[in-house]
Amino acid sequence: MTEIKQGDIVLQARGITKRYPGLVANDHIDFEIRAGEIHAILGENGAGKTTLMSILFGLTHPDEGEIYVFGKKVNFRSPLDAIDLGIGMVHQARKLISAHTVLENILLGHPHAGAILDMKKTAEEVKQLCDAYGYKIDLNAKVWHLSEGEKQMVEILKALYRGAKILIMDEPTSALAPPETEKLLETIQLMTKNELAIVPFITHKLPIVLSVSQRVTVLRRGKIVARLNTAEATEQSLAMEMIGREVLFNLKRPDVKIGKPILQVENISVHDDKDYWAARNISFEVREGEIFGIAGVSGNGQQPLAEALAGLRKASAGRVLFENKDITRLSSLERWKKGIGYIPSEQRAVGSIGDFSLVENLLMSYYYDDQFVKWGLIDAKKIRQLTQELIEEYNVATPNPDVKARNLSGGNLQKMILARVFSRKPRLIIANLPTQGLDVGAMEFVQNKLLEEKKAGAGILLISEDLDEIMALSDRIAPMYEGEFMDILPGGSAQRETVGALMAGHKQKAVQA
Amino acid sequence: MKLAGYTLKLEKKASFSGLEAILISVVAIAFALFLVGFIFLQAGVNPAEGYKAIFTYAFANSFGVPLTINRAVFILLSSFAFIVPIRAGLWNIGMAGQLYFGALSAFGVAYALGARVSGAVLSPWVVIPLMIVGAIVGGGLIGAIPGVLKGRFNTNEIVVTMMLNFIGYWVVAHMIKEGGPFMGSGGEGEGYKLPASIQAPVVSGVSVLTLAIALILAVLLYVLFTRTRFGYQIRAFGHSPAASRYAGISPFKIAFLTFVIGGALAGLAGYHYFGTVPNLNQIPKNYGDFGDMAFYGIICGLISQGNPLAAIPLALLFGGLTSGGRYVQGKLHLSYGIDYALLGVLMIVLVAFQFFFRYRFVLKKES
Amino acid sequence: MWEFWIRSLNASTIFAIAGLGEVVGQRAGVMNVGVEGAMLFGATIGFIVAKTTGSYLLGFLAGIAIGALIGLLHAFFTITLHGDQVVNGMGIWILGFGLTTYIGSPYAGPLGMGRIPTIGGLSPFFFAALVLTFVIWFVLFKTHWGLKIRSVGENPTVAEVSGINVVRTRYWSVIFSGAMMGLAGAVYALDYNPVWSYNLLMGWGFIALALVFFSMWNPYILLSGAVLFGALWQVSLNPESFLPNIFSRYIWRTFPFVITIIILVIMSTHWFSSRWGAAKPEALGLPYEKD
Amino acid sequence: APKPAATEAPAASDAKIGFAIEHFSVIEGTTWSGAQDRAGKRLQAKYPNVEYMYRENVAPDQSVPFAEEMIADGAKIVVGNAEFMGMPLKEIAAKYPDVYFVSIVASDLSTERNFIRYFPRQYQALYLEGLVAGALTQTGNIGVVSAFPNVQVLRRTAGFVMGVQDAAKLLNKEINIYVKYAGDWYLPQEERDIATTLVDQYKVDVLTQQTDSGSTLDVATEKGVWYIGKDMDTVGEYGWSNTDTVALSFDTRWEVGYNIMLEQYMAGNQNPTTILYPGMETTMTLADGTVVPTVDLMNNGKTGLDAISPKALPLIPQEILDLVKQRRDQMMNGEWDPFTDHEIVSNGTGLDLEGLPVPAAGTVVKEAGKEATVEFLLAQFNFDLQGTTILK
Ligand SMILES: Nc1ncnc2c1ncn2[C@@H]1O[C@H](COP(=O)(O)OP(=O)(O)OP(=O)(O)O)[C@@H](O)[C@H]1O
Ligand SMILES: Nc1ncnc2c1ncn2[C@@H]1O[C@H](COP(=O)(O)OP(=O)(O)OP(=O)(O)O)[C@@H](O)[C@H]1O
Ligand SMILES: [Mg+2]
Ligand SMILES: [Mg+2]
Repeated sequence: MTEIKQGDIVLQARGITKRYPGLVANDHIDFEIRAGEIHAILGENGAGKTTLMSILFGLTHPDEGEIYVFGKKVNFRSPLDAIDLGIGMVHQARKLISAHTVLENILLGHPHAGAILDMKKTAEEVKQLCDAYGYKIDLNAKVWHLSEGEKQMVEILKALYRGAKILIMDEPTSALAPPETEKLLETIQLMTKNELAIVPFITHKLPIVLSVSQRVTVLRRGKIVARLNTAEATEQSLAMEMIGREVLFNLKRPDVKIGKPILQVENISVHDDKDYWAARNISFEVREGEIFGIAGVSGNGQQPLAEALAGLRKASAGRVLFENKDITRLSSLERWKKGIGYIPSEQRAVGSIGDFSLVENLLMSYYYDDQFVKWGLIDAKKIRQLTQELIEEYNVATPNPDVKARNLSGGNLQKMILARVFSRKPRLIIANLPTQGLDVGAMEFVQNKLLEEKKAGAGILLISEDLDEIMALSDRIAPMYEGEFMDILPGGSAQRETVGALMAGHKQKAVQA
Repeated sequence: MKLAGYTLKLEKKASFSGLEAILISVVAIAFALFLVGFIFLQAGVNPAEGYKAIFTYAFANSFGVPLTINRAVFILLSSFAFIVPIRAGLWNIGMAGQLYFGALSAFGVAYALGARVSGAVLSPWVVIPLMIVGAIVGGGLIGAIPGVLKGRFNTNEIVVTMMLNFIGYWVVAHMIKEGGPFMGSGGEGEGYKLPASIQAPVVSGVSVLTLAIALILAVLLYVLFTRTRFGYQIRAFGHSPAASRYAGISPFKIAFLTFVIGGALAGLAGYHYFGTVPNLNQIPKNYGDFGDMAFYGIICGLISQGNPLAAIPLALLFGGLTSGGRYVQGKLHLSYGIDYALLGVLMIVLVAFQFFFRYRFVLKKES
Repeated sequence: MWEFWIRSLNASTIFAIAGLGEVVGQRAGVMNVGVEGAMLFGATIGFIVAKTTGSYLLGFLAGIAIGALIGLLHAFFTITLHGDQVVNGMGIWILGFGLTTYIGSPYAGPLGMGRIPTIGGLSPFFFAALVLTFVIWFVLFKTHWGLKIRSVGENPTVAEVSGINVVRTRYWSVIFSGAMMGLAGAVYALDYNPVWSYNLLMGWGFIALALVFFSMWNPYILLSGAVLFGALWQVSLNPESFLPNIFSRYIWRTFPFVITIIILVIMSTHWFSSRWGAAKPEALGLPYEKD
Repeated sequence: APKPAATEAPAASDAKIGFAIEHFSVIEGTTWSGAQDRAGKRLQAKYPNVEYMYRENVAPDQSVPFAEEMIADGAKIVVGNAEFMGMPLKEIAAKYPDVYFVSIVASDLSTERNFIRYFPRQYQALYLEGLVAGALTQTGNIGVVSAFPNVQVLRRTAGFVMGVQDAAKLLNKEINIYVKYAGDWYLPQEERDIATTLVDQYKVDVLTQQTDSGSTLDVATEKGVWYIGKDMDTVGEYGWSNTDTVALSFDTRWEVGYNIMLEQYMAGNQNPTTILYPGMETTMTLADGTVVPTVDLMNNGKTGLDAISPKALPLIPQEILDLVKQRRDQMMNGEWDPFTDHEIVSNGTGLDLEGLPVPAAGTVVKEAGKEATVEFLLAQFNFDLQGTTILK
């Protein structure tokens, strides 16, 4: 291998095409990375970023196209081939074995691990890497004990320990709190300077792209729509390229009189599946016609809290009142019947049943309703008719109501879920990341629907990672960090920066601001 | 793979039609029979003749047909015991244990009514329904064990039901052997015989009462899955436990009820075979063979894709294969074990053919 | 008492060897409930080969080979064709019962060869089982191979992106696992009870399977469990020497299975998993489909 | 005197007579059914117009359909070779009045005009074996690997125990007889472990079995103790062992009883003997001209005293050998029977039957010199002989 200088092309892809049934995820993509550069790839959900990276890492085989590494044409049969050439990857979804220790994860598949594992030597070497980047981590801990940030460190250490020269990072910041994000950005800048690690950095978060990358490639629906030096880009221009039209938040924020409290949460605490505290001692109330926004990065306890309120998880302590009645011990079904509607964050795994038709999916909220089920027998005609009506009302793009839910696109599926929940006329709506993964049009539709419900007098608990969404919709905002509410701020007057700082756990900073 | 400008590719299927399912099953069964044909050949028997003997005995011989039907009812009930939990995504392979306990409990009812010592003291109109209830309760209670453990602790139901099969096997031995309470009059390692007065009705060698019950159950279960709230809940849970929990369906309730129902159905199979089939009317020495036969219910349930109506012809086929298989072994003086070999090959081939439910081969022209 | 323990340990040898094989397969994510079937094949083929050639060595090799072949069959159906592991395992059991009965019948009877010498009454295979336990523990937890095996059983997707060939690793694990079952069967038919009769194992394969769940997938616990089950087996045969008139011999027989259920329940409690994690390999029983 | 084997000409018709046995187990190996299978073959060899038909491993639900199917194929005599699948044949006896149905007796003795019950007096040979076993033991411990307590097993074991006790008395020895149950007829592992336990823990140096697998014999070989066989000549018939291990065995010739039925059938007898309980005095002539009794000592193809292993022979005192010879001759002539001659005293152990509890220990169930009824022996012998140790 010849000496590599900063600026040399180290990885090049030509005409990469990958087709999945019904769509082209990557459409003749040309792409290159130079030594010492951070090359950002930008695109909205489903644009094909992960697909492209998987191809460069040998995980997915392209239908067409060629890949060159350090100038040589390669044909990856498996990630092992890519790893051998010095490519490492930090995946969008964590790729660690939770039952194994940190060291075992780092050593797994290492080409020079040796038949008998030398844990002591490895520990020393990994320790040096840790020191170089200021990481502190217990190498013998089981991965399931670690926090999200620590897990990511492990992935980076794993790639570096394998001698990665090219490090692919797929949305590394999505699960991180702001301070962890900062730390990560520092680390990768250090890498490009010192270690000649080359890091294409993939995200759909514009500020991060602007602050850290030298070049940026924008993908839209599998095609490259722009490639430019970051210095020449602005947030607006990138957003335009990304979504192909101007972002117009056209929200009709209605003037609604806030009424009596519907939901009162008193000192509630919740544990997660692993028996750790997820939410601690939280109290608040949601009133009629009010949108109460919980702002926070995923993994700070919002999901367990939402589940506890929806009756899907036991509260370890505290009390929940709904319309002044104690519902702490009620099951989720009893809560549905009382008028609490829950929109879960995972539309495909939780919010719908992929193999069921839309009619049967609608039944998820109607099977307990005696108007649709008599003597245990389902009134098929009636539920079908209702499905048809809702499909029209919510503009769900589907040929007929017998289509399986798995065949609906993300936006349309979310519409269907909203239609199902809202059609029950809930008094309280718990909406957990309701616009996650949706494109702008669908996002706007969902947000407007929430506002309509607010106008109709329902209380809404909105959980979101998207600061803009929270700011735009909420009457009151509770930034949540590590299982606690940092504060509860009035929606109209709160400042973006204050909320952002609180979300990141910076109480001090917020006070100053 | 490339063939003259075409590529043969494997493609994942999103779904398959009922016709496709039937076609695949038929081809699978035919392929298994083809493989077993080699055993016939090796034993010096023309496979065509071997199969002719099996099928004519099973389906066209006046002595074989009642045997086939009695066994088919047993296999059908066993397959229902598998189908109900599997529609909820739960595996019941404990039909054997459940049917042992169902039978024990049915004979326990008769025993309590004095059937063992002094002959029936009550009319069959009372004893038979009570024995049926006993079988349902006994099987259901044993089914409840994996149900509760699954629902409460998420304990692997496959292992638990498998362990219960062995526990049931030995408990039966305890009850019928060496002075056990249900010991037959001679102490020959078999259960006591039901007095003739409380034996279930038999027409031309077929236990018609349990046959009717099994057929009615097939229809009821079909309606349960297609039309009812409970069936919907079971299916929803089977497709997505997370989504159905979100919709307010209690995982405990589903695991518990499907296993109780499954166990009860298996218990009924136990009553059917040991309590109503002519010349048995007792728990026989070789009750373990019938426990093994209940595994046909799994194959039946799998091929029928959980459809209780589709299970009927399959149960009939397997009932015929067990009776005809043993017949042909004796008739053609084949070495013992050929009928079990047929079952084993069939099972493995069917597993292999499940592949075609999920994948298809496509030919694409090179561009 | 010593005689009791010798008999217990000799029985536990069979459980342990088959159980260790199953542990390796399950650690790689593939469950084979057809242990009994694979053992029947190993016992019958091993017996026939030893009897016809007069060589113990060939007999054991044949038992191991047929076991490996059954493992290969299981691997092909479950890994390559994504068949259901439980159903295929049951198929192997029933096929084993049927075919070995059919094949073995003409060889019914004692082996008629000099017995394999014992060491103080203990079968040399007991010591082999001790060594195998250590070796398998060492390989699983101290070598890269073992790490790979455990990884494909915990999370094959992660193993794949770490550069592990999941399919190959699982294949070898399942083949090895089958070979061990074949060996266990051969030890049974050539050393423990060298008399061929149909269905000669009468459920010992299932005890070995239960043992794997009992063991929490740890070779040392498995070995201890094998000794416990072996002793329980002997108690069930000789209740008069221990606890006469408490249970019938039939009720004693249920004990290994009852204990296994209890252990399983304890393992699946929140109390257990929040302290020691899920003992069960996470991907156990799930077919791996690369996408 | 031995009953003369029937010599009158068979019925005029040469029409095929199907002789059908439904075997409850497989016939391969040292199984009960294997001996029955040989009987069927010998009868087929003897009578040109008799065709032996069979079904293997028949379950109780199959016994009637299989029987009817074989009758349709020409079976005239249908045997269920175990009571549990022989008794169902009673149900169809009336439907086929011209067919003889036969069920081996376990403890039920019911009959019909054309429903015959059959069992050989194996206890006579077992008594002789007991004499030899008692002479052979040096440790004074003899072990019986047994199936489970039932009338047949208890009666047979009693015959053996009686022989051992007579030897003990004669030789002035103290002998313990240990009986250990496996739980069923055919449990290879249990039988092995039980046999091993008997040798290792109870210091048994003579082993016999009332079960069907080959494991006990194998343990005897392995441990170097004497083995006394039952029901078949394992050495001569199967070559499974040799006379270094097998001191003595006996053979049951089922064909003798079946031959009586065939003769009666051929003679057009509408009322066959319905309870057949033949012993050593009843014989038949095989196709090759040899005359065989229903049961006789047999080992390595030799009968009588010659059946005793040459290696064991020098170990047995002459007085015992003389007694064996004397008793065998007497039984062959129908002049003596252990159960008639001896007092029968209960051990207090055994199996409670309905309406028939085990007699208390020490109860004299039958006085010496009184003939034991067929009904008592076949259906009511539900206790162990005094002096037997049952390991439960
Ligand atoms: N295995 C697959 N089978 C079918 N379609 C797939 C598969 N993997 C990805 N896709 C589809 O390909 C498209 C591109 O997916 P990809 O994951 O590359 O997007 P992305 O840009 O990484 O999006 P995100 O920001 O959500 O991570 C999406 O529409 C996705 O649904
Ligand atoms: N997880 C999945 N499983 C199966 N099919 C999927 C999955 N995700 C996406 N698809 C398929 O890919 C197609 C594109 O999905 P995607 O969510 O990118 O749609 P979209 O064009 O962005 O629509 P929308 O604007 O409604 O979100 C859909 O039609 C759907 O059939
Ligand atoms: Mg992505
Ligand atoms: Mg979309």
